[in-house]
Amino acid sequence: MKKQRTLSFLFVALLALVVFAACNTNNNDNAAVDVPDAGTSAQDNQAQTNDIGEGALDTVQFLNLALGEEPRSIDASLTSEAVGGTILTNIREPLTRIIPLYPESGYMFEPAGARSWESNADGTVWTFHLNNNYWEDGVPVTAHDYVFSMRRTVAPETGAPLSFMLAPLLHFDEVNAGELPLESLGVRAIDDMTLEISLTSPVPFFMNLTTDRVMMPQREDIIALHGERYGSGGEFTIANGPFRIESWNQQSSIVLVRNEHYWDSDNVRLDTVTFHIMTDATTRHHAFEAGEIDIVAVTTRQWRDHFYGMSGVIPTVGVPTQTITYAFFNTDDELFQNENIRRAFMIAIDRVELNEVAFDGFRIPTYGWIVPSISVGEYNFREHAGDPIRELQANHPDPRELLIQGMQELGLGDDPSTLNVTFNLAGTDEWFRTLGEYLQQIYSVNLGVNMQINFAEWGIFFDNVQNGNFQIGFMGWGAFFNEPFDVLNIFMSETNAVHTGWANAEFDELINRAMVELDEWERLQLYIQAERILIYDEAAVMPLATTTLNSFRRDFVRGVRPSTFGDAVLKYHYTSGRP
Amino acid sequence: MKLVVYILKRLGLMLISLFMIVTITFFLMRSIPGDPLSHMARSLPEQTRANFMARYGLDQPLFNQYLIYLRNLAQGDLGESLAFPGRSVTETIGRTSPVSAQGGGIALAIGLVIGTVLGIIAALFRNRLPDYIVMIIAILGVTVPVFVIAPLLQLVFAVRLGWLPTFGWGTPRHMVMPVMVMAFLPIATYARYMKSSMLDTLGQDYILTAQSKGVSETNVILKHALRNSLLPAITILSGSIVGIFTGAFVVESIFSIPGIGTHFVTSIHNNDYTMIMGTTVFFAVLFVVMQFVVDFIYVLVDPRIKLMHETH
Amino acid sequence: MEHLLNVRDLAVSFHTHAGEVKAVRGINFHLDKNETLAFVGESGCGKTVTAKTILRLLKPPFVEIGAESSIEFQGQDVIKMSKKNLQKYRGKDVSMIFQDPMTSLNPTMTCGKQIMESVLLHVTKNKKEAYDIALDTLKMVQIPDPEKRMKQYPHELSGGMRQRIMIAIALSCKPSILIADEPTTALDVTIQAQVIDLLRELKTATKAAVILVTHDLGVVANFADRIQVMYAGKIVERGTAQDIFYKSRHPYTWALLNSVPKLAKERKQALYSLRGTPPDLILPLEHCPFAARCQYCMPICKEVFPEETVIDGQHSVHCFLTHPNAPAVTPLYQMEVSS
Amino acid sequence: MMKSDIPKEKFEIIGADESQQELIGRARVSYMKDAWRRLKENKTAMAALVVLCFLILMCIIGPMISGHSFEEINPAHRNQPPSSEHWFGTDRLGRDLFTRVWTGGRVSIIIGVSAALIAAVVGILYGGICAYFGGMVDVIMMRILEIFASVPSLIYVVIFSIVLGNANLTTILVALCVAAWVGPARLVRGQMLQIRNQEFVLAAQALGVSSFKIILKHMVPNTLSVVIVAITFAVPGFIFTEAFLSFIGLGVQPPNTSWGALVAMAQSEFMFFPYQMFFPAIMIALTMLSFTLFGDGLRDALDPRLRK
Repeated sequence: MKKQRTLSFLFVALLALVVFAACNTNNNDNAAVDVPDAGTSAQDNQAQTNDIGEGALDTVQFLNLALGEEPRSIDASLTSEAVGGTILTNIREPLTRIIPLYPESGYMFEPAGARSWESNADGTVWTFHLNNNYWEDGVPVTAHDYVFSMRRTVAPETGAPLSFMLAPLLHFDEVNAGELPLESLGVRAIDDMTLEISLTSPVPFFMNLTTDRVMMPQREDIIALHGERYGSGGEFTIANGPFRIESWNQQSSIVLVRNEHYWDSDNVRLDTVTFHIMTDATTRHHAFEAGEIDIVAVTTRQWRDHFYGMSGVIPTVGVPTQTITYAFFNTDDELFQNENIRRAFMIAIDRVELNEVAFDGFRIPTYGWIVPSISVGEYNFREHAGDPIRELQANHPDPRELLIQGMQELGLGDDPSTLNVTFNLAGTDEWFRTLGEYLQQIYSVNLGVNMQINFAEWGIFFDNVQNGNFQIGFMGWGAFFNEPFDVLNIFMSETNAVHTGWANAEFDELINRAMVELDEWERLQLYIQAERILIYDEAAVMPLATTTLNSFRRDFVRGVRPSTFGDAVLKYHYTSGRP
Repeated sequence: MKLVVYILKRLGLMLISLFMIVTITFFLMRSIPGDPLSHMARSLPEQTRANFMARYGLDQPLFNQYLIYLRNLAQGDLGESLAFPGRSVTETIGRTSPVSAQGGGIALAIGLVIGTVLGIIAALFRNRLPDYIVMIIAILGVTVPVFVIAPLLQLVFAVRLGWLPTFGWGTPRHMVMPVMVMAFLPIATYARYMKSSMLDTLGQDYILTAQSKGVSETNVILKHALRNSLLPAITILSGSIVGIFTGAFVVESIFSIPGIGTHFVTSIHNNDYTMIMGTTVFFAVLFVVMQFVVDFIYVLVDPRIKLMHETH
Repeated sequence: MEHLLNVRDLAVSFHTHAGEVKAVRGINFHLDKNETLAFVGESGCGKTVTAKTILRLLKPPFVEIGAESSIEFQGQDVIKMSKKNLQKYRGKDVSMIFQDPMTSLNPTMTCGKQIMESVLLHVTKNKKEAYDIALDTLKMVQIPDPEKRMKQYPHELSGGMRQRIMIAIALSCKPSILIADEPTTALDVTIQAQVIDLLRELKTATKAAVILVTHDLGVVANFADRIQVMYAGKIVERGTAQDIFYKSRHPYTWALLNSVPKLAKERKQALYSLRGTPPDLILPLEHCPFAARCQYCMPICKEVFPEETVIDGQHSVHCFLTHPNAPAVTPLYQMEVSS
Repeated sequence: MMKSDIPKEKFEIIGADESQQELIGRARVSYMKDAWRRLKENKTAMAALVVLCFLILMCIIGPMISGHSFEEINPAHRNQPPSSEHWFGTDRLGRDLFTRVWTGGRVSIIIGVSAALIAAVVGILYGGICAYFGGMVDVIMMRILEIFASVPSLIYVVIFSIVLGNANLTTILVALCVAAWVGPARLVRGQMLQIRNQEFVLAAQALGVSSFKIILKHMVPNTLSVVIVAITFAVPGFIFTEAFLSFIGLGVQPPNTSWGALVAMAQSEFMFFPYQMFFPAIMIALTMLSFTLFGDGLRDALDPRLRK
């Protein structure tokens, strides 16, 4: 009898794994992020929240924020997840920081690690004049720190996941493959305070790279001191940004305090920032309502409507992010090698209904691969490129007809019900199950195929995708910086980043030309043609919706500048009128 | 002398069990499809994968990995977390298990006391109103899902009334809600268990003797019945202790408590083999040790058992 | 002169699912100081229930004591006694020895403590004094090496010794009445004799009145002053030991006496055994309950329960054979004595 | 004194009346009949039984009488509270919850009962062999049992579910029972150890009955009462474990569903749509409550010591 008791109370204990299920918005940039958006247009939101205007500063300046998961590491070379980036951008100073312009739209590169910078005529050699900034232990930051950091990221034995972002640098390929010594990489310190970066060819979006973690300085002696433990805890790293890590108790909280040695320290108003690690979304919402955290990212429409009207709370909803939620086909599969079948599957979904039902109305239905927040220079891409999928839907009102045409081309008869299709989803929690059940029903009704949904943990899903045993996959993909190249180059023949197995010479040629085209309008037209091939003609991938930023903050939190590509640094935040 | 032999025999058996558990879990763990590197973004440069494998010895043949693991385990080194590079599993468990033990311990103690009292009440008022009320409480405590109770408590006590903090750990105020939720389980377990054990004891002849000696009703319960009915309850103590730890998973995650539960959940989510292995070994050691401690207490408390060992 | 214990119309019944079992159906008896009264009868005749009711050990609602029953002890009616007084009465005025020493002692409490518990309740609050009293009582019950026994647990002692502990517990507060419910039944024969001799010694030494409940006439023989034979919840015959053993007038008593094997008999003779089983106490049994098994049964016996006829002094019997109209009968048992 | 007016003939001796001697007041009741009667008497156990029958009945006819298919998605009526059209309201995809609760109920109860039975059968055999042979066999088998018992079955359940891949009914049952047989095994072993030393088993051995037959014919029936009670307590355990499995996505796969899956779906917004979680959670609680109370009643009925 007593063993039965152990079993019966174990099942309550078994509820243990509830936490990472529905509510965890593990916001690493390529797992689908269910960040809802609002009916209101993003623009009017933007204006209403950028009140950088002065308010009476509170005597004690502190902020309580929440992180959905604990950063795995804050080693600038080894970490690739967003949460790690949030911490790094506050304790480390990249060459420049990107800030949204106010009140007009667009962005500006603000001096950070570098005081000023200039490039040669064809933009292949850039020179940066450093600010006299200091590490938290008083040691001055020199150009050597930047050189060492980039060399370490590119060095083959480091195995840095984001090393490809430094691809434009001179001799990157040879050094990364180990064929050339590190010194031959296109970066060198002319003297302590000047850094020179040389590129293999001019890169229109180079300045975006200078804001990223791959171009943050690192201290060789500190890395040597901590060895393998470097970046695994507060005491195993060193800061030279606006804040430094006071304490990091695992799975609980990370406390940052003002870094006195920071060059711009007197502009930094916050004394302490505490990141509370809270994996349960409901708890985060409760904590915000109870005033224990000052900003909260909202995960469902109900919570957004709940906070929207609340007094003393400022919404920032519906801001489109740089991440597209999409499905992708395995073009080596005997069914999906045919573009008409792929196009039929692409247009068979009503993206507005999908957004309402499966994404809780929290995203922006998207009819092209490039998300609405991306532009080429000052030309917003979507506005000029139109919607290829809508056009396709207009030309082929009945997707089943396209499907049958494709089947006949493959000699598979003309009865869709003979087709067995599996749709792989990258998660097992109830958010994915809702999506799966919706897709299953829609495709059975609209195309008459019998659809199977395969739910698997992210690890297992990714394994299947990489080995090509899948028919349709589902993922999210985020751009690192505001340039279509960043999300189009992944479809070029030699970089099989999305494992569609799709390759198209004309597409490759268009992208290669765009890479070196400095004139924005021309570059825009090249990208438009490339997207048309990818989506309208070939339907290699099936864009569905763009995720949005939805967060609320207490009205006493000031100096906030929410933006898609803006820096998440808390340098300019301050509180005024905290109760 | 006999007792020393008894202890040695038990230790021997414990080691064998532990060895088997480690072996089974090790090979079970490796059979889980999916690879731990999947959390890395985009396509992984070949070099990164190689480095990672080498660092954790995953590139070696499975059996060698097993031998290495055993050798490290013998020295108390449970390896390094895959998901959090640079963090030693042993150190993490060392730091987080006290937190879970603290919260869980208090919850177990409260649950034990309240459960026992409820069990006695249910036994004394058998088939009458108090009995039913206690039984309903005991069962509800187990049926209503924890992930419903916890947020509700948060909503009422933290958000609406603001008496308690919504999350976190450290001050006693932080402990109130998590302990309340975690105590439900032992309350239910011990209420039902104590009821049947108490009924059993009250039917014994020596209770009649006590009454015939003029011992008051309450003293008969406290002095005679309680002790004899508590004894069997000790035997399920070890199960309850492990139950508390596993029970903490949900509560710790919801209230963001840096206990072993939260770590375990994250490790399963991230396919973090070494952390899962480490936690499993920790639970196995805990359970086997608790089993031995409980048996030992039982021998101390129940005079009948001790004699039997000496006469064997 | 005032009786020590006076029991009037005691009726006790059990409420079971199958109906009301009337275990004791209205019995009257008394007990004087320093007197030993024995209740004899087969199991299920209500003798143990009577004994337990004297100490009110059976709990309502499961058990119901008849409204008009009364048990008078020193002017107080035990049945109406308050809980507090009951606790003072039990163990102090009246104490009890139970049948099975194996299960009647608390397994997880030392014997010493179990004795001292009564002493601390009724005699003295001082622990040291209580210890000495307990030790003396142990000496009184002739337990070898009493100091060691004080610290030992029941399971470390033999059956006989455990019964001595029970006796020590019962006598530790010098009760005026000691009830012994089948004290020897669970023991093997050799130990039985020792315990009976011990009880006999102690009852004379402590001058306590004793109620002995047993089904074994051999035990009662030279122990009890008065004997009451019970059958189916009623007292069918009572009298001094002499009356019952030598001048019994009730066929059931004869059968009981006959069932005790005699050494004097020649070997060849078959042992006598009374056929049948005592009636189920759930039945109304308005008539003489023994009628069905009585060799001398007469029609009247099946209609009405015989009144009590006093033979002489304390000897009385409920049987129609004493009725003038009844035919003279040579008692089964008496033949043995005369031949 | 005696009434002398009783007629003389009333006094002829007619001797003992054989037929009356063995008069038994209560009809001798067989152990099972007596247990059944005591169970019938126990009001709570009976109420629990009635509730259980009602639930099982509804699981069978529920989906038919609701007029909606449990899979049919219609985005128009999403998240509607209980109404005349949808008695239990609708879920995030606009499906009728009344139908889904009862369809899900079938799965949960089937899993609960069959898992409990499997665990019990394995437990009986394992425990029986352990108790009967004793000695080294017992020691080794107990060590194996201890292994399964000492690691929280949570880990085994989760790992097995993942390893076995996409769950269908059999994989879920395997995952549930992988560590669940430990309970009944230990229970049966304890029970049988007591029985083994009793005379009737020794007698059977003396008569040369084969050990396997002894286990099945003698020892198992005697432990049956304890095992039956254990089963009734285990069923709710399994229903909840399945609920948990579906919660982490390893349980029942769409399109079919279970109570656990329904509760899981409703969990994230139960603050705003409590009814979506209320009905399946109530069903789970009701089933568990009635199984446990019925189990309690059964234990009292079958327990020889409590026989009056």
